[in-house]
Amino acid sequence: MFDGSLRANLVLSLPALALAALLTILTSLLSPAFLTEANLGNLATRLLPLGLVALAQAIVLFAGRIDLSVGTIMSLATAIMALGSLNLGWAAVPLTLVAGVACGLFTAAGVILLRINPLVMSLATAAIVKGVTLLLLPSPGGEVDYVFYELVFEREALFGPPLLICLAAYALMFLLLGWSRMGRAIYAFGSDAKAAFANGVSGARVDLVVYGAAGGIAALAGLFLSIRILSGDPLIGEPYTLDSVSAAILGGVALQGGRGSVAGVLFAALALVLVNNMFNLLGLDTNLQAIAKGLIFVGALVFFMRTSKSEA
Amino acid sequence: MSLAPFIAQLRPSAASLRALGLLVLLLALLLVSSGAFSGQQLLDNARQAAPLGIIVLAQALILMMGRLDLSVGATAGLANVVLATSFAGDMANIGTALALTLIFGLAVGLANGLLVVVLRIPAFLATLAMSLIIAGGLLVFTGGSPRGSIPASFRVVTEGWIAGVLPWSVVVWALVAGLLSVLVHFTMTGRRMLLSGANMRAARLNGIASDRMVILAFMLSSLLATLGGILLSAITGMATIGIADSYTVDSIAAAVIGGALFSGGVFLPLGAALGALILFILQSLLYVLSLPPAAKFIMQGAIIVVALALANLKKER
Amino acid sequence: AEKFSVGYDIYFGGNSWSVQLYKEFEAEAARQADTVDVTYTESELKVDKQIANIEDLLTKGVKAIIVTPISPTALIPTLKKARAKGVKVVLLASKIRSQDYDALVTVNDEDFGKAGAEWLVKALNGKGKIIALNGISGISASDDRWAGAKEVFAANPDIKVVSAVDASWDYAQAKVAVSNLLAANPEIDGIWSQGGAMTLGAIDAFDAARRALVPMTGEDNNGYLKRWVALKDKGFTSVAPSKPTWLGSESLLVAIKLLKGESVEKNTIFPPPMITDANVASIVRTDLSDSFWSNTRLSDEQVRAAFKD
Amino acid sequence: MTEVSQDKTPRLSVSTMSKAFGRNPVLRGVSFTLERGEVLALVGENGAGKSTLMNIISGGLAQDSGSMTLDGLDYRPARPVEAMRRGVAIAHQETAIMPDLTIAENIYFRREPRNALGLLRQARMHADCTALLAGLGFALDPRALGHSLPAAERQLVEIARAIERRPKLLVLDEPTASLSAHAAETVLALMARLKEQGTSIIFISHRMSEIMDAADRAVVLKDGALTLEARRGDFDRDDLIQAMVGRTLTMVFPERPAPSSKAKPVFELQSAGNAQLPPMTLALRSGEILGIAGLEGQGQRPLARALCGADPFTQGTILIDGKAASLSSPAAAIASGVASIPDDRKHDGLALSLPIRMNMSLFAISEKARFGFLPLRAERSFAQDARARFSIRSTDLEQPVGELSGGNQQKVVFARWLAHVPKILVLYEPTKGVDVQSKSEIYHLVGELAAKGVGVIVISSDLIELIGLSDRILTLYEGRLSGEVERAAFSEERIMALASGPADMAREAAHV
Ligand SMILES: Nc1ncnc2c1ncn2[C@@H]1O[C@H](COP(=O)(O)OP(=O)(O)OP(=O)(O)O)[C@@H](O)[C@H]1O
Ligand SMILES: Nc1ncnc2c1ncn2[C@@H]1O[C@H](COP(=O)(O)OP(=O)(O)OP(=O)(O)O)[C@@H](O)[C@H]1O
Ligand SMILES: [Mg+2]
Ligand SMILES: [Mg+2]
Repeated sequence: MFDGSLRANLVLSLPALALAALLTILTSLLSPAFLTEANLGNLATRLLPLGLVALAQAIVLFAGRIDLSVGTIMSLATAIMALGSLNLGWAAVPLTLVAGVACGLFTAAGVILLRINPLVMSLATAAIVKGVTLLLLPSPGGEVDYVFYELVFEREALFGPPLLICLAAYALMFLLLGWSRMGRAIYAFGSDAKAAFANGVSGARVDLVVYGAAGGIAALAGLFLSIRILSGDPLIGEPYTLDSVSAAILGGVALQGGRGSVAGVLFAALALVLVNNMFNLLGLDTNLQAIAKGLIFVGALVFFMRTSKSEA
Repeated sequence: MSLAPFIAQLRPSAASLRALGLLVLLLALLLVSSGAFSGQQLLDNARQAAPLGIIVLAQALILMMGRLDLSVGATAGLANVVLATSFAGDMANIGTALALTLIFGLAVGLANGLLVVVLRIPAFLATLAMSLIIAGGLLVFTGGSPRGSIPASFRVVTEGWIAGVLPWSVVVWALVAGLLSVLVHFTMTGRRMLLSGANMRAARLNGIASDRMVILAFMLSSLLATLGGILLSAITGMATIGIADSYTVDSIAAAVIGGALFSGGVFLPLGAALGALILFILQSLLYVLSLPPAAKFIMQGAIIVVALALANLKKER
Repeated sequence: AEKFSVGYDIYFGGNSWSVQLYKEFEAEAARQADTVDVTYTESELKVDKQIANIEDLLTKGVKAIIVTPISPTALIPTLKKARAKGVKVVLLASKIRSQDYDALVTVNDEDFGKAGAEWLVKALNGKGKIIALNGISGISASDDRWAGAKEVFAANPDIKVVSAVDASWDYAQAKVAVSNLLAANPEIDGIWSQGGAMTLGAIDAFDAARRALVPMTGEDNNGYLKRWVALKDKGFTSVAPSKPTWLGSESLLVAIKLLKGESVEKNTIFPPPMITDANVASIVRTDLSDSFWSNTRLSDEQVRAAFKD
Repeated sequence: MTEVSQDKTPRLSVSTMSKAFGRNPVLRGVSFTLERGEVLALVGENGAGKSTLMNIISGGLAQDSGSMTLDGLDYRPARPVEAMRRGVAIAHQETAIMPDLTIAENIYFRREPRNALGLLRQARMHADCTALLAGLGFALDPRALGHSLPAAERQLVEIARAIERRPKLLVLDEPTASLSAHAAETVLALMARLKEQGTSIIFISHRMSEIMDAADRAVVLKDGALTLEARRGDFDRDDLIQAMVGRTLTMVFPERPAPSSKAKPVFELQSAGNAQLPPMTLALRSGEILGIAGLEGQGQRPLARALCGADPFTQGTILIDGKAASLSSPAAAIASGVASIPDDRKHDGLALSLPIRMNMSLFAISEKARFGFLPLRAERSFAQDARARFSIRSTDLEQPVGELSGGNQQKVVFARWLAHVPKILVLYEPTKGVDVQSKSEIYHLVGELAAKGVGVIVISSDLIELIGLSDRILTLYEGRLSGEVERAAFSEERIMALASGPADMAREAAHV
């Protein structure tokens, strides 16, 4: 079933799996509150936005690109939901997702048509999206229909809607990236863009697909965030940009592209959520938490760089 | 004796000329919108842009090496806290204060260099991790509220004008740019850095101590970021956590507006200076026009897109 | 007697005001060590981290939560859940847009903005061109203070706001902004500022432009008060409304009352204490750090420890 | 009726094809035709425009003017995929192997077998690949990842992929450049088989013997213009060279006196080795050119890397001029007087984004630098001389070296050492992808250096080159020296036998 390069990529996700498992075991041993249904439900709820935005980032990274605008796209999504959900009802959902995809396509257009370095182009998109969001919603507010909340977050259970949505998104991407020609083209392009072009891959199409998908998924993450806070917030998404990169790297995705699997990213996002929960439940010093996260990040870097292909 | 080779090294590049065009356009806008804008005011703007300008030089140097330094903002912020703490408001401490601040800066650069060279972590991530470590360290060390202050007499570095016509900080900025130019274009060390940046493996095989060159570049970068932080401190007179965080992204934007390439091999101090001024004047323009911050972000993004699109379209032809 | 388990979320640890707010709480908790047992979490100004922290405090089983909401709306569902479990919710220094809390302890940011604006209008005899220096759009303290001030200025049509800029409560940004605005405007008669550091930036910008100082509003941080006192002889006039950090201490006292079942005002909204030209000299502490905020219940020793002087 | 007319239309006809990069014309009105089942050899110096022409034919580049027909129909592929759809496949000179995909995934890329749901069938694909490779006679593991492959294997994958597409027209751009003689023969045999099946082939090589063997038709380009088109039998080796360089090249290899056997050894290895290299003993005399031959992957790379200090010797003794020396790093090797030319110029030799000037002047400026400052005037004049001396084709000295053709890039690497005459010169595949004219220039330079007393070690898979250049040839087999032949006894058969390991050596002994 797992054959070819897929197998090699899955191997890269094992360290993140191990880390997530270790944190789970450690916290459940030290805190009786950990394994309660309510806490597990909370964890699933927190995993949803982080997991989705990390997935968005991972897809872009597979193609050897990076998207530093995912966080501001999340903020934009919360703004659109907060302004639109009461008047437009369900129509606000597709509107939000379309806006996210459009942001991604804007980045791709700059990369393709104007040949701007993808990192810089995504920074430019981030600035513009942030500006637009602040125009729409200068300060936190608006209102998201409670109906959405009831649907997604009301039930506090491990296997509630948040976890199922997150797993479904990952499963779908796992299938598309591992078993479709487009997925193979994305990996090939990230692995060596020139070689992929010579073999008939259209770089423009890859950019459109990965940035468009990332924009859409980031908007989805923002959408759930807005439901969770029942409002919009023009700055709420920003910290997620860095977190999405951290989760992807921790999950074994190579910055140079072409390597890693979404499975690793899911485990890594879970591990990041668990670290915070562990510190709070065990009542550990909050300063230590920042240091622990830093150490995990640097540790992952060192670990993956040792096994990395590039020498220089 | 022909001077041609020397002049050739210093010829302003097309990128710098484009940046100059953009700057003139912004200045014209500023003039029209504020009704009054003198050369004096331009110099005054340059005076205040000097910290960013020097940090952009740091970024441009690392971009020349084909890498990225995401810790320049954090490093400048570190300099701000260390300087204020060790000055403790007393000019008598100037020796220790400056020495300590520079040592911290060099240590950051050394650590960056070692992470990149020894542990082979991509510079992008190594310096990102470094900036997180600095931010965490400062919070732990200061408990959120740094103490100390910069004595007023030190603040002449950024407040003072030579004979009332030339600000000190502009002189410092120009001097740093000039020295870097000489380093890169006229010295063996600079050439070795350039070659190491362009192809580390080839440089090593040709007997260049390229690991050392990369470390040196990161140390220079952090040193410049520290210098930027010192100038910034002289402007503010006090310590603030995260004061220079926005400088990281701004330095990248300014450097690429000024013609720096991600693929490395290019060093344009003039372009870098113009890039810094463009961002600064843009900000001024927004203040004067009383535009909301939303406009600032949109214009910043748009300027980056336009500047790079112009550069790339030129290249096509 | 059994101690109450209480959770406190440090909303931010990155500036001296937020640190002092937390230290006031901590000092009060030490005084009440026989009554309460506190668990701390830290949100780093991230809304969803704050939500997660509160959820974790609930999981831990605290009986009361004291929180400074980072967003006026984001916490509502979570706080609703907390109250449904019988946990007391005390909001400290910041409001939410619903009634899902048991007590609010704060100084109204609109009142803060208003107080400064009213003083400025009076100082200018109801006529003049001014600059407004705000914090960060999107952060409620900044938006609310400006909303309060705007109301006052709107009621005085002869006051013209030449420009309202976001300077992030930052000295350097304020200085750059004011420098530019001075260059573009031959006449500026007053500065309304919602932060002391920004007022310092404005003062230095006036100095650099060799323009005479105009009336400016400030804030009660010691560094600003020192400067104000120094400039007073030269005719500088100012006012410092305050959002006192002792709100931190007050919030714990209110929480304890709630836990003991005593009756408590739902909204304890203090008027902003004002420092004026008349009393500034007696309030400034030249022997203490610039970072320190004047309206405090901390002892000098505690202040020195907090700011490591 | 249609059948007959189809048979008569040429497979490919190219007419008045022109292309310029910037102001630099690379192709000038090139026209030729290619029939079905025919092998066309495309010959020309480095930078003559061969790869550019092939890139146009395979959809990687667009021409400025000119037209093509394929089987009589208009043909102007806008992208590589379009060319593939029309039945044109290319094995690039710069192999286009995706490093993170397996060999099978590379070969079947975008042609993967799929199930009813449109999902890829990975296991099936790897099985198909095993069969395909066996049929082609390539010993490759379909599950190996691209980045683990040495150059020769990448080349084979590139060829296999092109053939798997069952093209009507197959373009092979220097397919044999990095192959051992044995593997090259496999490829030539494959070409013969494909030709039988009606495939038309365009074949580019700088090896004259291969061209003379394989070509049904030869087309020669010089500076982007066609200088010869001839059918088999109507041209010989000299005609090709004449058309390529504009004159007959009588002396490809330098005429050199045999080095005195009394000359002192300048360089000795005594049981020197490291983890990848068993201990080895050899001696090189001053002024001697020592060839090292071997099949692909017999320790050439570890030996070359040890000699240049990149993966240093960890045991044994190294003597230079009779004194113990250390080659513990590239810098130490250079300081001890050992110069090396790497085989992989793009990765190990050049800073591609920097100008030719900076790439050439590395040692020249080190010698002339004063107080750490660059001697800019000396640098410029050195670079000008070196460019003229090697006739390097470029717009000017400031052109980024990455824009030069491969052969010209190699000359830039060589030019660097003009400024710094070493004691020992180590050449590893010095003329890979280099045209005859430049080859001849490089060989003469090597000869001159040897005449000055430099000891030269040439590690090469090109036997003709070794035989023409060396005074003595050693053979490598599994990392050990397996034989030694003096100039008087040179013959391809003998060297091949020694290089093929013990079994063949025994057979060889029996024959004698
Ligand atoms: N994309 C490009 N931009 C600029 N110049 C180019 C480009 N591609 C090729 N050239 C130039 O065109 C000329 C022809 O190159 P080409 O690769 O076709 O030569 P070639 O005949 O294949 O040489 P070789 O034998 O070395 O492979 C060279 O001078 C090269 O520098
Ligand atoms: N976009 C480009 N810009 C500049 N130069 C290019 C570009 N694309 C290719 N080149 C250079 O032009 C030349 C032609 O490319 P090609 O792939 O045909 O190589 P080649 O000359 O045949 O190379 P070689 O002989 O190394 O093996 C190469 O040297 C290549 O590096
Ligand atoms: Mg070629
Ligand atoms: Mg070539």
